[in-house]
Amino acid sequence: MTSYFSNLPIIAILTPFLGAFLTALLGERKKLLIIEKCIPIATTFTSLTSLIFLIKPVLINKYIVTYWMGNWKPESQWAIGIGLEVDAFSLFIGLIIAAACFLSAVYSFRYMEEDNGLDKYYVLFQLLSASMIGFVLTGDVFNMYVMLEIMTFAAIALTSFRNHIYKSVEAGFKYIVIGSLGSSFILLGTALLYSQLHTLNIAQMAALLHGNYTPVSILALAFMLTGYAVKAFLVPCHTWPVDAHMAAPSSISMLLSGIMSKTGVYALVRILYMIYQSTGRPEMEFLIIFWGAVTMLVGITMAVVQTDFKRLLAFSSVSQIGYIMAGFGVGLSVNKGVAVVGTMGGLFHMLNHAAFKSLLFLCAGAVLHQTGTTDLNKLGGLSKKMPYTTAFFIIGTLSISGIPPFNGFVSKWLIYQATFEAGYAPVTIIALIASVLTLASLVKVIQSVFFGQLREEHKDVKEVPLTMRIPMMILSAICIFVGVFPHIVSKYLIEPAAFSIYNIGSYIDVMFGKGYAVKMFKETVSIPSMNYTLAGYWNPASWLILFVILLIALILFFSFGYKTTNSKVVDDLINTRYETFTGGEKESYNHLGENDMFWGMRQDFGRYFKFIKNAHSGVVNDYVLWVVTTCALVTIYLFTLM
Amino acid sequence: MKFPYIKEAVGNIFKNPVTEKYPFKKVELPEGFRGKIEFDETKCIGCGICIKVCAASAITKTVETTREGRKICMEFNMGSCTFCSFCSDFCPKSAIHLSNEYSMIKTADENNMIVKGSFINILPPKPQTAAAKAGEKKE
Amino acid sequence: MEVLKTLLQQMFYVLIFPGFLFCFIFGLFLSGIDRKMVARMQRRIGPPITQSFYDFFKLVGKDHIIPRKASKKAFLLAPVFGLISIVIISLFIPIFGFTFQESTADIIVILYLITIPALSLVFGGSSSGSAYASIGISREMVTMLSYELPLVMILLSIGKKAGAAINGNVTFSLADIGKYQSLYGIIISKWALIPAAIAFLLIIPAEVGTVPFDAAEAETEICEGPLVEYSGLYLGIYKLTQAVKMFIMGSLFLALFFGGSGFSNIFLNIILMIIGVIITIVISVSFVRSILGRLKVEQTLKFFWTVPTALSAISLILVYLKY
Amino acid sequence: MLDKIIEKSRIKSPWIYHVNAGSCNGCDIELIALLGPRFDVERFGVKLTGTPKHADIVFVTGPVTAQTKDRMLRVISQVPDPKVIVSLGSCPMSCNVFKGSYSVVGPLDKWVPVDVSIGGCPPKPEAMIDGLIKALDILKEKRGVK
Repeated sequence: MTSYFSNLPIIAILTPFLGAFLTALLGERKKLLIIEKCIPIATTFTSLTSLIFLIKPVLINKYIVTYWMGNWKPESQWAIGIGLEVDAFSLFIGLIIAAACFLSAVYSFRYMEEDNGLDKYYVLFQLLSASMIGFVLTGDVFNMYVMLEIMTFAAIALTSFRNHIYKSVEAGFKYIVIGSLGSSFILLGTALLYSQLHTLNIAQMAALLHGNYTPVSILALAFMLTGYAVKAFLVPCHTWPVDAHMAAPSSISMLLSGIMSKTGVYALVRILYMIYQSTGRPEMEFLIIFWGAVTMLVGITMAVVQTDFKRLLAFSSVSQIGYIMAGFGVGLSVNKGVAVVGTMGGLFHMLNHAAFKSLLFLCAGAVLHQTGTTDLNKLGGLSKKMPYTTAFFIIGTLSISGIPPFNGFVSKWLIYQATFEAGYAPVTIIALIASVLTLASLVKVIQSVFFGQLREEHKDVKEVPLTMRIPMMILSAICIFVGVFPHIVSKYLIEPAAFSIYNIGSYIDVMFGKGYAVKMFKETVSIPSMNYTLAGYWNPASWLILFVILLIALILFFSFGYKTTNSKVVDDLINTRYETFTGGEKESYNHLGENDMFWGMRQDFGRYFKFIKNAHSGVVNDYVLWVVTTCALVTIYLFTLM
Repeated sequence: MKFPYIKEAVGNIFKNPVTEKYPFKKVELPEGFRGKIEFDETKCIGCGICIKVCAASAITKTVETTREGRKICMEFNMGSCTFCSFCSDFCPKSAIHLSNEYSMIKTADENNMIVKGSFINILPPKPQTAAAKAGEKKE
Repeated sequence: MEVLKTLLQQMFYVLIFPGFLFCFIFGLFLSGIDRKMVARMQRRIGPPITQSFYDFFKLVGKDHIIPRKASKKAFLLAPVFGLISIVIISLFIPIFGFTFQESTADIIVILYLITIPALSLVFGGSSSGSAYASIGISREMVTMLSYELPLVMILLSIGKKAGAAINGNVTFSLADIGKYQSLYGIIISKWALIPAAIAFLLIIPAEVGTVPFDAAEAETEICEGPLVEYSGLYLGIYKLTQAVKMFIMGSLFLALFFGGSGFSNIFLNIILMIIGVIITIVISVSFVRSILGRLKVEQTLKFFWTVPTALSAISLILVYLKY
Repeated sequence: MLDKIIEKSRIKSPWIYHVNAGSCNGCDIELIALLGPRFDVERFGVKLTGTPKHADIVFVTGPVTAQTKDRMLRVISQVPDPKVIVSLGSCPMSCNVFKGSYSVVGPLDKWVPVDVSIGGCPPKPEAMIDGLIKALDILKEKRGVK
């Protein structure tokens, strides 16, 4: 497919790299700062548009765009060069990444103005966005590893960007240790695969690996799984992102938790579905669903007891990744109808999670930008001073906890139905409890940050400047749009992506010419039908109409129906009529701190919470020990069952 | 996990309620109920023992000398009475009696809190001194 | 023309029959009956049946004070959202086979729409800025957490039971459950699901927020919890939402366990549903309210995660084993 | 038409808030006795509310002591209109036996316009019901006729 759009992916990857180089050239001159701020916006915008141009061929006409670096075409059906391969699934994730990077660039235009050394920030930012897009679009395993390394080190440098704060340097150190451990596992896995299959091209690997699993390739799978589990915050190796997001500037922690976890999940799905074709293997399905369920539970139970705003959001994004993994776990099941629902659920939740998690982190950034602290005990009553941020945060909360008109509802429900139909009822129940706990933890945040009593030192807090509000506006608009019209999103975005995940045959044929896959697989690869007899989307559009009709009716009825007489009584400050009722006492400062919210529940599950709390000891060697034990466990599991 | 009163609760549905329909059916009070004070001004001699003995000092006595004698007016403020009935016990002439009247409501327009009673106390003529008596006999 | 007809029909459904007006009247009527029954169980005369109407209209007449510390918009909008979503649920619940809002999966929609009124209470309370309200919120969240688990297991077990017969797989639509019950007899007759029915009856008082589980709105301890700063019209809306919630849970219980096609005539069905709802509410809410005292929040959580969860787990396992 | 309904329902559902301004709890127990099965005032629609913001009728008991004065004033100011203030027993009327004590700051009339005062120490529940009925008539004039 060498028409105009075959070199669009390379444009999407290279422009931010060039931008990074350019900003580095400009250096730290004061008067050039404005240009340095606009370059990342421009580069991320170009990569976003180039990916948008790819939508028509890839998503709608179902082509798979390939691009051989340096035009090194495969010799007699054997890949030599590095190939970029963009199918619907990678484009779907690429679009999310590019859009998020663009919004984060716009957000950090005003968000980073107090910090110095901004040119370094923008260089790293562009490196990060370019490598993420590159990671998603490549069709070559080693190229994925290279992009992964760039992404990890850019993220590490950005986490400890504010190096005058101790906790960001400590988070950076923790991230570099565990991140590089994960990358070394991935490198080990890639090397083993390469030694086994003598090729680095994913399509070729998929073709060669079909059916014949040698012990070496199983070991490689174990290493790859653990490595990418570190990148995708799965439970035993989820400890580094929590500190990294707390310390990183919010525009970066939005990318870290909202988007980078998606790249890890993308790689896991690519390996499991494409390279190892383990769809239909019950033991693989059990491993992934179990891992997802554990991530869900541990992530959210740690989030409920947090006292820091961004740390809480980080833990809740860990638990949301658990949902996505559970969805993709069901995607591996034997019964094709249920598998499709699972994959659709996982994909949809990836999109939704990117949307509402970035929104929540941007609101956290806004609060941090205005008040300088994200400690829940020191904040309160900001809704009067920052009404927009409060409204956006409430939209984010409602969509993350899956309340109907918002986007979380559709994807979570797909996952519930998938896990239940796949026979894993306990996982469905854990999923529902986790979503109620998510709601509880975020209501705790709303109560202690936005409502409640305004503190004196925040008296002069103003609303966030417009350039920071626009990204939030766009993200909440996405949340509402996706929530109200899930059919459209599902038809144009999710179904092609799910189709392409299962469509291994054409993924290979496009790279090595027609019939190669059939020759290798000895039978055509069956692609499950996409028209899943889902329990049917409830059409939220009608729900919305009802909602609007009733709202208008109620407002009309009560505003004209009866005019309350003396609501015009002027509220002068000494008039005690408008004070809140505190048993007649004078209104002393009574802000319910965040830790009193769920003390009741903490009492009941005291042992569990104590165990979890000191399991997260904060000592790096514990975390490293966990990552290594997970690798051991996965290897043992795979060898016994594969 | 013990659930008390299940049988009673179910049983009560079929029994008729014990509520006394007060405003529509008068209540009969036990005898000796200490209600509002009734002051029999004829018996009262204005000795003021009740004032001394009243803890809430609800009783006030006002005296005015009029032509035919001293007009003594005893006022019982039911608003500040504690209904201990000390006054009726100590009253030598048992002029004070606490009746069965329990409903004492004071609103802006009607106020039945004050129980008043007044009588004229004609002083016995002073015993004239022997001379005044003698003088009187002479005329 | 067709669009207009459906729009008008939709308006009728929303505003008149199962929608706002019917919920308004029947909800308040139901809460009047509930107060009367509780009084009669304590051998006192109790308020007239129309007491809740008087309460609501008195509150409409009173003027509302908005405290200085409250954030005004959230404070005023929260009750309206709660009322709207609870009224919209009534569209999803079929009355003996006659469904209004044709949608193929309404159990999970109902499950989530039921959380919105509790959420509106939480947002209203937290935006009122009073200390009592924040304590009330944390109790409300814990209560919501506690009854969500058994409720989900009950719905899953019924979905599995009905689904296995109807389309071989789990169903999440009340219409299918209704069809199943009209074919194979009402679900309560299937002994595998009787524990689930008992568990559902235990959940109704927690969902509605009446005495044994109303630690969130305890008048004595935290002065009506989140509602402490509300007065006048907005308090009336909250009381109306609570009354309508009682009606919703009753009719949901009927639709889930006594569904099937009732009489042919729609009006007889409605009357049958009304009687059924009254009986369910009297048993599960009034009776329990008149004999039990208020539980602490941890006791509520401990209770709900042991007794109803065990009951619904039994019926889930039994349904799994194809009983 | 709505106004007429609201007027009628205002009398049919008076919610009570009980303020104890230093009373000896004699009147408080009698007030709670009203809600019991024997004198069930719920048949008039009466309900005891937890906060002044829900109340129509405020029952004040006890001679206003110095400590409770400003708290009572703050609570009563937080009751939304139309409200009726009813004093129970003779303490609020004239500080009864506590007259002249250093900590009693005089009858309730000094601080708050009292609409209905019910005599008796403690007043008999039937007397309270009479007082309540009179308070309902006042509640009707307070908002309706104006």
